[in-house]
Amino acid sequence: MENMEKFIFGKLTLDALPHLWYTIGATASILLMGIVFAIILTKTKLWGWLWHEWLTSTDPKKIGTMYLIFAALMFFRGLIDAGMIWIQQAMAADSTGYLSADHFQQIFTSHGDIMVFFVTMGIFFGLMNWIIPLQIGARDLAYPFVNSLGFWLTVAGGILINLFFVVGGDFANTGWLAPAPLSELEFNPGVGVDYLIWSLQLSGLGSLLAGINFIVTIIKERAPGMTLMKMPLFVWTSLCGMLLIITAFPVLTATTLLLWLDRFFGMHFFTTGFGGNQMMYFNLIWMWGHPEVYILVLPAFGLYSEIVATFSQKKIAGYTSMVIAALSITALSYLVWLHHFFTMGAGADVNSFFGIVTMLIAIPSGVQVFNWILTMYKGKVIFASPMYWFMGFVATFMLGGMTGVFMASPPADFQVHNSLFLIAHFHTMIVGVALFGSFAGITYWFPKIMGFTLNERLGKYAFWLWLIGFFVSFIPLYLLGFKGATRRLDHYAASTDWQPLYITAAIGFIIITCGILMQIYQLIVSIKERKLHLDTTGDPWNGRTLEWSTTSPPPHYNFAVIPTVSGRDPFWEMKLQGVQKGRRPGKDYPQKNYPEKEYSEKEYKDILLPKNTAMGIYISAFAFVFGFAVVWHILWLATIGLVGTIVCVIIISFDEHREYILPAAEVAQNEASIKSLVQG
Amino acid sequence: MEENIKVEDDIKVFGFWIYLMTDLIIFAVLFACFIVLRNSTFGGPSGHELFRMSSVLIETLALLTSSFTCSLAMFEIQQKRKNMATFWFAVTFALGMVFLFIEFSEFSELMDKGANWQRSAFLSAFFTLVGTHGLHISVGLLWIIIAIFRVWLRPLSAFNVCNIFRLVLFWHFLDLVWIFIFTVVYGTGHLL
Amino acid sequence: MYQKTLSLRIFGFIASFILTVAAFLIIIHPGLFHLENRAAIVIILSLALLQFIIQSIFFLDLGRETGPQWILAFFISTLFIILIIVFFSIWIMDHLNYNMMPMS
Amino acid sequence: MAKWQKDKVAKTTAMKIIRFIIVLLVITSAAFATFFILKSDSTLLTHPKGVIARDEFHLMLTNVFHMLIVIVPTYILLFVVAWKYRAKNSSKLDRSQAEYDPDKSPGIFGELILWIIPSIIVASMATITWDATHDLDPYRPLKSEVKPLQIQVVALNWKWLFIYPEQGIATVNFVQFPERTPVHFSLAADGSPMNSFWIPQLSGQIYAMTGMVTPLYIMADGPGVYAGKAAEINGQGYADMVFVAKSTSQSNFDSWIVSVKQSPLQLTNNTYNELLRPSENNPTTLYSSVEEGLFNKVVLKYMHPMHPTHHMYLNHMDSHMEHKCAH
Repeated sequence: MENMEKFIFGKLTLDALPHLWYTIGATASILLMGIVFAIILTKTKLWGWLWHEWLTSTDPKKIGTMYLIFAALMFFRGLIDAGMIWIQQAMAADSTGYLSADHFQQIFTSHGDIMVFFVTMGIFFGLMNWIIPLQIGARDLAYPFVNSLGFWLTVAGGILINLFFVVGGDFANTGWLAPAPLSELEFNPGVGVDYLIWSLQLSGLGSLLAGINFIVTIIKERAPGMTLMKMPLFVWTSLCGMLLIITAFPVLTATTLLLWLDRFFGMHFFTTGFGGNQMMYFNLIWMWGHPEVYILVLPAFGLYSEIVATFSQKKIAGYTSMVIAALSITALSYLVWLHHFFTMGAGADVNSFFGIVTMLIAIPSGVQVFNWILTMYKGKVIFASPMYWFMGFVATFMLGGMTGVFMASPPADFQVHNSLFLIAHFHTMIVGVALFGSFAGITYWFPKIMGFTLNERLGKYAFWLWLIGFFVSFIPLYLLGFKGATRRLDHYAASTDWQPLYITAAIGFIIITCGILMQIYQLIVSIKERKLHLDTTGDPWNGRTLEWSTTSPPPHYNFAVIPTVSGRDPFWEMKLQGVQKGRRPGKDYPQKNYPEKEYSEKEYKDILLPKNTAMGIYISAFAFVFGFAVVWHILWLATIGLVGTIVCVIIISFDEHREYILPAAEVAQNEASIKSLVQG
Repeated sequence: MEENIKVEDDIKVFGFWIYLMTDLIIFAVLFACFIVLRNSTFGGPSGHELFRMSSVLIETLALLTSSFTCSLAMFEIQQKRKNMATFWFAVTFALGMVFLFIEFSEFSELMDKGANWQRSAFLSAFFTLVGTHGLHISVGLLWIIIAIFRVWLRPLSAFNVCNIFRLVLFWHFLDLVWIFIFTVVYGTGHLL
Repeated sequence: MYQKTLSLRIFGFIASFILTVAAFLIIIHPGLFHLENRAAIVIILSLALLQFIIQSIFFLDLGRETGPQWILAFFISTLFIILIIVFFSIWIMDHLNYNMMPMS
Repeated sequence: MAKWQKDKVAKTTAMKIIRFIIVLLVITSAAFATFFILKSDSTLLTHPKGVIARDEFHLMLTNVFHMLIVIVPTYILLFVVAWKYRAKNSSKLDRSQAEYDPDKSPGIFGELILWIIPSIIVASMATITWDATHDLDPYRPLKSEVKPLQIQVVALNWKWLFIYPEQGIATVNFVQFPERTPVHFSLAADGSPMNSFWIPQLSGQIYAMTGMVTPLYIMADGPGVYAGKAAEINGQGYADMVFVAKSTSQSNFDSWIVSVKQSPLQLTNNTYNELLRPSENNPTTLYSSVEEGLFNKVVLKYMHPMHPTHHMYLNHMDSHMEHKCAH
């Protein structure tokens, strides 16, 4: 009987249900939100609309919005983790604080994973889904179905990483990368590490599919006339980011697979005994790790180049060297990963080689900063809130870059490795570059996505709160690093007089939370006053690239007629030639209506658009079931999940007619109605 | 519309090539693991004692011929000759099964000798590398069966021909990986 | 037009067949070509590389695309990545293992 | 302009000036605070007491000065350019349209300069780093005529065990060595995941792993007590895995050895097995004698199954399982 029960339930037992204070709290809040959401939807009978219009949509604009919403939800979860860490560390001088060591270690592990995998990559995939087809003059990504599948796999990974609240009770307490012997069965027999492994596998596969999708779109679906050297810089850096994804994420998939084989089949890749080589895990996981941090950072560089060029009302300075800088960062990021384990003892030759190549990356980053400053030089810089985020970014990026190169020399790294100095460095890079970048991108493209601009005044308040909060919370960490404080400490001796600095850092966190509340308030106010800030011309910032040539939000098919591109800033050239008599360049940008380029009737052609498909959801659901079953060793459920995924894939491979035709007449009629709306 | 389909196929094949590159990188990681762990046998049997080169040769030649017959099948599909294409696909399927059978019997023989994957890191790396390739082969075989159904149940439209073309690419790719498994795993294993 | 591809395939198959058998003979008894182990390994690796190139050209039609050769570009850059993954891992891990060999 | 407009303009400029002063005050006070914190004695990294730590600190300073050559002018340039070329400024000073040049982009020569400046600085930092890494490599023994003191360190689950092979004594969470004599630590771990052995004021950190021996050479300048830490996360008791390193004169060290010899505890196989069981914030314990070749057994245990201590590895596995489930 015992093994029958084991066969049916695997490792799942009754005490996996929530019984700790935080699991009960989390499960209750998740259920509550679910019920409230369901009641609203059933009351307003919007289930059908939600399913047909959004969930099964293959329109990149809708999938982009869903990515942004998903990333925002995950951001709050990561933020709560960060808050609990700060409060625990501020309290824990000579006392164990309000969290046990194990619980504290689970929190910083999930904080790391959620922020890296689901928030930062989620926001950038959202922005890319929205903006890349528009900027390269395409109607859709190369594989619409794969786009929806990639998104839903990331969501499946996101749900699995949060599922331990409801079923299981404990997450991995190993650190965000589950280092080898600690995450093996010998030291971590629980189910937490399996949750981490399989949520990384699912969302890793989702990111890989999205990476392939974007690469093929950027290379094969550009508008006629747009050669590689005429692409906007955001498209260039996103292409570099996607190249990094398709070459780094397979290493992550393989390494987490090996760790899982160690835990599930009892193999000995990284175990302490039986010939296992625990150092190989560090080598492989960081071989993915470093390209991953450049995946987070590169799209932000391209985004800033767009913003600086638009708000300085000038061509980006040194376009070619910006492209060369982005490509050299991409290439160099494969040769540096050992700087994450200088202290392991690989010897002076190996350490100094990797240290010097790490320093080389500072050169292209430096060039990008110089070129941004040169773009502002002799420009007419309008300080809208994206430019505020840009100034905050450059201030923090130079600090982060300096501390990065500081740690590139191995002997210096021997002293600050795994200390709070390192924590401050990578938070400066991720918060300063990627997070400020995503706020700048969202504020800059918000009118294009929603049709009305965000409130500028509140945006600038939010920026100041974020910047001050950032410095108040992370400068003390640099100092704590010099005082010898190592990372991940759940309590410390008061004699080391670290507590005052920990408390200042906690205050900094509170200021950041006020900044986030200000951003939510800004969103509410902007939605309430959207009539006042309507963006009727589709070009609120006097933009330069193609996405501003459509109305905002753009029609379902993006461009009625695919534009031909002649120069680097196609929309700016159109305005110069008076084809689209927008505002004269160089003038400050008061809102002024201007007539669209009139396309005659016969120029409209039939447009092929992808149909909605629910297959992405079904495959991700089966993959989620497989992941859950494998985590809990329920073999029959795992086979169902696997077989279901394979059957769905076979079905979709036989589905030949995935596109419908939008007749030219309907396109012309739609364009006419838009024009009348703009003129009206 | 004709030109549009040609572009459509190009994009699908290009995307599939990039997927093959990511799969190649997964195999590269497994190779790196195998080479690093080649000597950590933890007192257990080493490659030299375990591998019987005769069955490995038969496996390799079977996979090589199946790769060739697969390209013949594609050649027949392009000629629109359905039954010849099905014949060659059946031969490819048979050779693939021979390959899997030999590999499976080698694994079970190792298990009987007690050299299973829990015995040492070297054996873990060996079983994972050759096992993952074996898994890819079984996915390929399943795809061949579906391709045969596709040839008979669906018209040979550009969409279906492109799907079969990607199957042939996948099968050739598996043979490419097996060349290095044959040389690095079995070759150096037997020699050192 | 398809006749040409058929002859390519046949040539590719025969060449690979010969290379495989040659590598097998070297593995079975390296003495035959009076090679000691180290040299034998270098030879069979180069035979494998040659077969890899032949099969990618004759079976996978690498490099025969219309317009810019994107597939070839991705293929070669992935080979670089694979070289980095394999050789740097070996270089690092050998240094680590050598440095940490227990003295006694 | 009407009077009230003048006052309004005066008020806003006054507001601006006040705000600017506040910002200046905040930044200067922050700079002073940072300076004092770095100066205070409890900041370990800026008060090196060991030969290696001092060289590493000097390397840090040279690196920072190298980078400041680029970072400071860029910061200044950033704010000056942003301030000078802001849109409001152009209309107020009614600079002619010539100043605004939308297609101004540095030519090839301008671009090259942007690449060359950081390359020069990185080149010089690279050469410094190459030599420093080879000098401060943990594998390189310290040049000194005094015979180095051998100490074997075993990282256990959440405590440090120090074995003095020549003196035949062992201690837990406390290590003492004479000043100005090179100390050769050989580090290993047992029953514990990857650990990092770090005495911030004496030298950089190095990992301690099972089945491997990593060396570390340190030499204290003078007598003193230094905090020692574990820098790599290894489970629940990670925060308590701290130890005290003490350097005294040679005579004090010899008398300390004699006093440890009197301690009742002996480090035999079974007391070592007791130590292997996971435990948190262990008090300093002294062992008067150590079983012969214990350190080698600990290392070889993970290397080869035939080794006698292999059974220790197996039963340790289950003891750890109980601990985890019992918790």
